[in-house]
Amino acid sequence: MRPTAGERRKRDLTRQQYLDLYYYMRLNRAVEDTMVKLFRQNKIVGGLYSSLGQEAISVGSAYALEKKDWLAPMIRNIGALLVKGVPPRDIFMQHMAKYDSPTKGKDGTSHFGDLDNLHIVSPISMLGDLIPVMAGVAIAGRYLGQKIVAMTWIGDGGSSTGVFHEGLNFAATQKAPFVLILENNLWAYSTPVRRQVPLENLADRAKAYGIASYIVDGNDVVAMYQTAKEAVERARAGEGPILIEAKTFRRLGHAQHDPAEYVPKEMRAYWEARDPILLYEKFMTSEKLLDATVKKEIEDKIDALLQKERDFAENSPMPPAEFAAEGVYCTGDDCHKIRPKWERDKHEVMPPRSSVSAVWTVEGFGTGKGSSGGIAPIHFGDTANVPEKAENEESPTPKSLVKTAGKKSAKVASARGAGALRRRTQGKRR
Amino acid sequence: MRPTAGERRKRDLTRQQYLDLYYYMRLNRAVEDTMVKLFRQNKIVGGLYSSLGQEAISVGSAYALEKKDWLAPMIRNIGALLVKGVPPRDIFMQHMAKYDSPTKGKDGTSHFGDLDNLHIVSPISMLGDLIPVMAGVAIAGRYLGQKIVAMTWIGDGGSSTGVFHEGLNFAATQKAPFVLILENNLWAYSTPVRRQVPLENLADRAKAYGIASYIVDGNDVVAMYQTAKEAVERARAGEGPILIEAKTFRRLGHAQHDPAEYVPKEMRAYWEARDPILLYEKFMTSEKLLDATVKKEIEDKIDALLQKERDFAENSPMPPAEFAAEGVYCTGDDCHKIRPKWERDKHEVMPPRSSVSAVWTVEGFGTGKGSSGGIAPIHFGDTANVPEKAENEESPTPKSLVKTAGKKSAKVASARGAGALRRRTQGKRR
Amino acid sequence: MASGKPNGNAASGNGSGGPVTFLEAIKQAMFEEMERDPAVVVIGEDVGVYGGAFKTSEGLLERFGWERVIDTPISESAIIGAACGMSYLGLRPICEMQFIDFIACCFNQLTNFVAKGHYLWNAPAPIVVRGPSGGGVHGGPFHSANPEMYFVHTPGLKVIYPSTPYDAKGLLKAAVRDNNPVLFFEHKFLYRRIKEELPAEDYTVPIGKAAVRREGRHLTILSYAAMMYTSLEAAEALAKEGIEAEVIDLRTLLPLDEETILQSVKKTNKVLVVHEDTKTGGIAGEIAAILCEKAFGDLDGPLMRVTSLDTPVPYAPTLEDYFLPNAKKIFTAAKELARY
Amino acid sequence: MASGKPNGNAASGNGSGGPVTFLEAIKQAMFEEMERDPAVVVIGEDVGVYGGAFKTSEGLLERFGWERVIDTPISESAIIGAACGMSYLGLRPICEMQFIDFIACCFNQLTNFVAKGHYLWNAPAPIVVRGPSGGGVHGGPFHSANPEMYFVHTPGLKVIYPSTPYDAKGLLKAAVRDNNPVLFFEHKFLYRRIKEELPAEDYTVPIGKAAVRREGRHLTILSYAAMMYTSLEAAEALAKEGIEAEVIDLRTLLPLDEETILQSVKKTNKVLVVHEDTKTGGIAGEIAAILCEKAFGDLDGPLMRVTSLDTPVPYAPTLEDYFLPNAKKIFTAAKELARY
Ligand SMILES: Cc1ncc(C[n+]2csc(CCOP(=O)(O)OP(=O)(O)O)c2C)c(N)n1
Ligand SMILES: Cc1ncc(C[n+]2csc(CCOP(=O)(O)OP(=O)(O)O)c2C)c(N)n1
Ligand SMILES: [Mg+2]
Ligand SMILES: [Mg+2]
Repeated sequence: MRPTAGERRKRDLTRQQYLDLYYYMRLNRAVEDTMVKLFRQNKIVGGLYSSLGQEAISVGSAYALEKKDWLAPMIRNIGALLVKGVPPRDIFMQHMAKYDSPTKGKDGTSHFGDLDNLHIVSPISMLGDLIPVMAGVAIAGRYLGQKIVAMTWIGDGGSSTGVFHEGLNFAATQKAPFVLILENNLWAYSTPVRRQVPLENLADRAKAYGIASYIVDGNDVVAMYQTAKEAVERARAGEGPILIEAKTFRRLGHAQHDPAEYVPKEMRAYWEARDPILLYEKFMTSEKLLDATVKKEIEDKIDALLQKERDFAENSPMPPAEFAAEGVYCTGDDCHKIRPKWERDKHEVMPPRSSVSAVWTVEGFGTGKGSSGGIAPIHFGDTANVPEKAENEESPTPKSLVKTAGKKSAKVASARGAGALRRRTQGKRR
Repeated sequence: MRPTAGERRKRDLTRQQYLDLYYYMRLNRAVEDTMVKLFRQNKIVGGLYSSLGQEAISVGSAYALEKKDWLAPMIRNIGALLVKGVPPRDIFMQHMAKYDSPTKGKDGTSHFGDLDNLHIVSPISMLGDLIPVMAGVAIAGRYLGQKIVAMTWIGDGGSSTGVFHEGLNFAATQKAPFVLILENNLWAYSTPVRRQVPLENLADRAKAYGIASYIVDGNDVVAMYQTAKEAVERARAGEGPILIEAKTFRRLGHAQHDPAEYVPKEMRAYWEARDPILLYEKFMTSEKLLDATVKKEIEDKIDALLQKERDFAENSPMPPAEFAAEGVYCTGDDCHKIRPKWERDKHEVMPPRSSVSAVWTVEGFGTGKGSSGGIAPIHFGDTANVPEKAENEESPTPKSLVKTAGKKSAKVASARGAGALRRRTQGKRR
Repeated sequence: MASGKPNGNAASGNGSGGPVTFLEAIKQAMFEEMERDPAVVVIGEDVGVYGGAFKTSEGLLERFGWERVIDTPISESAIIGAACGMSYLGLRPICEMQFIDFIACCFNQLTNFVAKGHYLWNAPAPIVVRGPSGGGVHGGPFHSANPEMYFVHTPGLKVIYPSTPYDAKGLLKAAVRDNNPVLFFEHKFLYRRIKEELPAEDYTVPIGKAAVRREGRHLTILSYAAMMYTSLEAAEALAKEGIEAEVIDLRTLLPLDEETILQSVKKTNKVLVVHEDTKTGGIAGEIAAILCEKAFGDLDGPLMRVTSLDTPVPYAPTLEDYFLPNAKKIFTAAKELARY
Repeated sequence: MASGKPNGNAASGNGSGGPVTFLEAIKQAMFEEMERDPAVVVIGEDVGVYGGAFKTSEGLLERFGWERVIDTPISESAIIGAACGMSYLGLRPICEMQFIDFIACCFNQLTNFVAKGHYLWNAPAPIVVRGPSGGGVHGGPFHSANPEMYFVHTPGLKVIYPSTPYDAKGLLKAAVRDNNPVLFFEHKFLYRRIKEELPAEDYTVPIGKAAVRREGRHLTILSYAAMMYTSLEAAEALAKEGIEAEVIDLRTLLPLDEETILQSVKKTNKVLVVHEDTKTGGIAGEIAAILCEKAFGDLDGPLMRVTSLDTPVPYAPTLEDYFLPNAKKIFTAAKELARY
C-alpha cells in the first residue's frame, strides 16, 4: 500500500497548491491578528488562544484531507478550520459569542462543529477527549463504506492524558483510518515538555500501540502537508492509525493573559526566526512561486475578506437571554437529521450475510469454542462450578513459544532448559 | 548504576533463597487450591480468581523486595502477599468476608492493605488505578529519605486503561523508584491480547515513557526473581520506573464461573506443560537443591499450616450487621495513626534550605523569568493585555535545532534550507 | 454456525412463547434493534465472543458479525468516545459497561462531551450506555454501584432504571431510538429472578413515564429497579394492617414523570421514596423538592425515605443486608407515615 | 532569589496588615500549612514555576522547593492517585485542579479509591483537592463547573465551598489537617472581588459548621459560595419591603450543618435554598428531604429553590446571566414564600 518513490514524486505540489498553502497560512494569521484586535477592544468574550508560529501545522495537515474526510480542531487549529471551509466570520462570532455563530453563543472559540456538510467535530476543553471520538468517526466511516479518514490534533501536554492512550490504543486495535497530529510546541501552559513527557521524540508515543509515526518540522508547511498527505492515504488504505509529531514552538503565552515569562528569551528568539510564513515566503520566492504582485494580491484579498467578515460578525446580535433555556435535549424530528450514508451494500452487515463463527482464532493454536449457552455469575458465588482439568489431562503439544506469546526468543530472559537456568542472565535490559 | 556482569553473577541465589522461592510457589498454589475447595463448599462470598500457572510471577517479583519496600497486589497476586508476610488466614477470611479479616468483611479478595507494617496498599477493582497510587508511594518514600521501592502489577488488558498511561508517565517524569510488572497472560477475560494491544511485546509500552523495560519468561521463577531484583535495585538507585513484561498464560477462566472455552484447547495444553512449579522442580532436582525428603517436608509444612489457617478462618464469625454503618470517616485520633517517618533531615525540605529559584532552565537556552507578581484571568476577557513583541524585535540566536526540540536531525523531515524543500522526502516513515 | 440462526440459548427475536427473564429481555431488545436497523452496533468489553460478562449480548456476534459487535480493550473512555463519534455519522451504538461501576472511568466523556453536545453545538449523540448495576448479590464495593444520581444531575442525559422484563425490553428499544444519550441501568439482582411473558410484536415503552404497580389510597411509595419488589412486598404486609399503599415504579429517573407522581400524591397525600442508592443526594431529595414546589398543599405528612446507608457497599452478606433497604424498613417507615 | 523570602506578591504568612483577597487567603493557607508541617506538599498542573493558573500557589515553589511543589503532566488521575499514595506514608498533599471542571477526569480515582479507603481498608487518604469553580465570569461550559453534588453524593468525602477570605483560609487549613479526603471548591468569581482583614494568628474554621450571615425572622435563605452575596443583596431589598430574611452560609456541604439549619427553620418556618449549581439533583433537594424528616412540623410554606437552569453553562454573557440565579429571582421567590 505504501506509495513508491515514483508515486511520491508525483505528489509534488501544483502551483495552485503551493499558493493555497500560502493563502491559508496568511489567512490563519490574519484571522488571529484580527481577533487580537477584537480582544483588545474587549469584544472577545472569553480567553483568546494563538497559533502564531504554528500555522504551518494546521494548514498543512488539514490541506491533506479530502472534502469527505473529518476533522476536529483543538484550540490552536483555526487554520485547519479555514482550510476545511469555515468562513472567518464564524470564528469571529464564536469568540464574540454572537447569535449568528455556529453555536449561537452557547459555546466559544473553536468549540463548534458541522456534522452535515464540512464534517467537523467540536472539541471540548478536556484535552485528549477527541481522540476516541475521532477513532469512532473513523470506524463508523469505514463501516458505512465511505473510505474517509478522521484527523485531529493534540498537544505535547495533552499526550499525557489517559484518554489519549485509550483512544489511540483503541484506534490501533481497530486499525482505524485515523491520523493524529501531535503538535509538540515544547510547552504545555507553563510546563516544558521534559517535565510532561520523558521522551526526546514524542512520536515515540506511537510505539506503545505498534502504529506508524512520523516526525516532521512543524514550521515547514510543505513538509507538513506532504507528511500528512502520505499518512492520510496510508490510513485510508487500511494501514491503521498514524501519529505525526510536528516539532514547533508556542510563540505567545498559553492565552492572551499569559506573558509566558517562564520561557527563556533566547528560545523565543530562536523560533521567531523560524517563522513558518517567513520561511515559506523565502522558499516560494526562490522557487519563483511568489512575487511582490502576487503577494499583494493575496494580502488585499485577505484584507477585503476579513473586513467584510468582521463587519458581519460585529453586527451580529448577542443571543437573546431566553435562548439559554433551549436545546438541552433533542426533541422532535428536526434536531437529529443525521442518517447513515451507506456507500456499501448494507446487507453485508445484516444477517444472514453478516453472520460469523463467534470464536477467537489464536495463531498456532486454532480456535476455542463458541460461547453459546454459557452462564454468568450474578450472585458471585452461585454459579455452577467449572470442573478443573487435571494438570496433564491433555498431552502438551510442543509448539514454539515464539508463536504463542508473539515474542522473539532472543529477547526473552530465562532458560528454556531448566538446567541452564542458574547461570543465565535474568532479563534483557532494554 | 547498572551492575557489572561480575556483580550480577554474585547475585546467584543461596540455597535458602532457592528453597524460599519453591516454598512460596507451593504455598501460593496450595492457598488457592484450598480456596477452590472453600468455593465449592459455598464458603467464599464473591468471585474467586486464580493465579494457577502464574505463581512464579507473584512470588519471584515480590521476593525481590525488601521489608521496607511497598507493594500493591492485583487479583492474581496472592503469592506476592504471602511473600510479603500476609498469613494465609487473612486471605481465606477476606474471601469468606469474615470479621477477623483485615477488612473485617467490608471488602473481599486481595482488597486489603497494611500501611503500617507490611507496607501493602489495597487495590480496587478498577484496573490501573494502583499505578499512580504506587508512583505516589514511591515519591513520598523518596521525599522522606526512606530509599524504598514501590511495586505493583497490571494485566495485559489493564495496560489499556487511561490511568496506566497517566500513572506511568507521571512516574517517569518524576523518576519514581517504581517497578511495574506487566503480567501478560495472553487474555483479558475473554479477549485475547492481540485485540487489546497491537503489540508483539507489551514491554514496548515502556517506550512511550522513555523508561527501561525487561521481558521475562513469567513461568521461570528464577528469571523472574533476578529480573525483578535488578529492576528494584535500579529503581532504588534512582534510574526511574521500570516496566517488566512477564510472559505467561491464564490457565483457568477469568474467575471460577468462567469455563474459558474461548481459549483453544491446544493453547491451554501447551502452557500446562510449562507449569512453573513443575519446571522449577525439574531444575531444582537436577541442581540437587531438592529431593523427595525436602519436598515432602515442605508439603507437610504447608499442609499443616493451611489446616490451621483454614480452621481459624472458618471459625471466625461474620461481621455484626451494625458494623456496616461504621467507619466511613476517620474521626478522632485513633483512625489515622500514620506519621511520616523521616529518614533524612527534614530541614532540607523546610525554608530557608528548601528555597530555590523558581524558573525553568531549558537546555541550550538558559532560563526564563520567575512568575512573581503575575496576574491570572478571572473574567476571561478582563486581564491586562500582553504587548505582543514585534516579529524580529530580538535577533535570532542561531542555536542548533537538535538541542531545542531534543530531536535527532536525521529523523526530522523537511529541509533546513527552505530552497531544498521541494524535493525533500516528507517525513521519516517509521 | 457461520451463517445460521442463533440457537436457543443465544439471542433471538421476540415471541419464543414462554416467559423470559430480565436478562433475556435485554438480549431480545438488542437483537431486534440490530435486526431492524443496521445503524445499531454494540460495543464493549467481552461483548462479542463471550457474549458479555452476564451473557446479555450472547449470540449477537454470531448473527451480526465483527463490525457490529465490537470487543474493545479495557478502556471505558474509548468506548464512550468512540460511540459518540460513531453516532455523529448516523450510527446508534449501544455501549456496555461490564459492570456499571466502571462508568466512573468515563465520567468525563459522558458528562462533558456526550451530555453537552446537543445544547452547545447541535450535535446530538444518540448512544445508549447500559450495564449491570445494583447490589444484593454480594458483589462488594466495586461491583454493586447505583450511580444514577451522578447522571440525573447532568442535564443532557436521560436515565432509565427498569424493574420488569417487559419494561427493560421496551425501554431499551426506546432508548436506542431516542435522539439523546440514554443511560440504561440493569439491576443484576433481577437478571434471572424475574420472568415475564413478552408480546410477540415490536413494542417500546415511552421514556419519561412512570407506572402505577399497585393502587392504594393511604400513601404513595415511589421506587424503581430491584426496590420495586421490596416495596411491593412491604405493601402487601401493609395491606394486612389496613394500609393501602399505592406503589409507583418510576422507570425513568431523568426526566421524572412528575405528572404521575403528583396525581398519586393528590390522592394519597403522603409519599415514601424507596431507593437502593445511598441516602444523601439520592433521588428522594429531588422528589421532596418537586413536591414542595408543586404539591405542598397536598402533603399531609412529610416525605419520608428508605434508602441504603451512606457508606460504600460492604462485601459481607451480613453487612450488605444491613446496608440495603428491606421490606421491614419500608413497612416501618410506611406505618409511621400513615399515622400522620 | 534562591534562598530568599518570598517577595510581596508571592505567598506570605499571616498578617501583612491590610485586607486580603479570597485568592490571597487561599495562598496564605497553603503557605502557612507548608511552613508548619513538612508533610504538606502541593501537586498539580502549572502550580510551581507559574504559581497556578490563578496564581494561588505563587511563591510556594520559590520557598519550599521542587520536592514540595510538584508540576505534573496533564494527568488528573495521576495527580489524585499519586496524592493518595503519598498520603499513605503520612504526607498531606494539596492537589490543584487547574479548573475544577477537570475533576471529571479523575472521578474514578476520587470516588472509588480515595473516598472508600477508610471504610473498606482502614486506609484514610487525607488529601485536599482544590480548584477554581463556578460561573459568572464567562468561562463557558467547560470552565464554570459547580460539581459539588457529585461529591456530596459520595460517602467518604467532605465537601467545602466557602464564600469569604476568612473562611477560605480557615477552612482550607482545617481541610489540610483533617484525616479525610476533602474537596475544596473556590468560586473564582470571588477570587479578587472580595477582600477582608484576616487575623494575624493561626486559626481554622471548623468543617461542618454553617454561619448565619444575616439574622431575620420571616424566612431563611440557605446558600453558599458566590450566591451568598446575591442572597444578601436580595435580603437587603426584601428588608426594604419589611421582609427580614435570615441568610445562612452553608460553607460545608458534606457533612451539612443540620443543627444550624433546623434552628433557623424553627424560627422562620420558611426556607429558600439558593444555589448556582443546576436545579435537578442540586443540594436544595437534599435539604428538602432533611427538612421533611426533621422539621416537617416547623414548615409553614414549601421549601423553594432558586438555582441555575438545568443546562450546561452557556458562553454568551446574555445567556449566562439568564442561566444564573440573581438577586431579582431570589427576591421574587422570597416574596412568594413570605406570603405563605
Ligand atoms: C484534562 C485537562 N486538564 C487540564 C486542562 C487545562 N489546560 C488547558 S490547555 C493546557 C495546556 C495544554 O498544553 P498542550 O497540550 O501542549 O497544548 P498547547 O497549549 O501547547 O497547544 C492545560 C493544562 C485541560 N484543558 N484539560
Ligand atoms: C476499569 C475496569 N474496566 C473493566 C473491568 C472488568 N474486568 C475485571 S478483570 C478484567 C480483565 C482483566 O484482564 P487483564 O488485565 O489482562 O488481567 P488478568 O485477568 O488477565 O489477570 C476486566 C475486563 C475492571 N476491573 N476495571
Ligand atoms: Mg504544547
Ligand atoms: Mg490478562
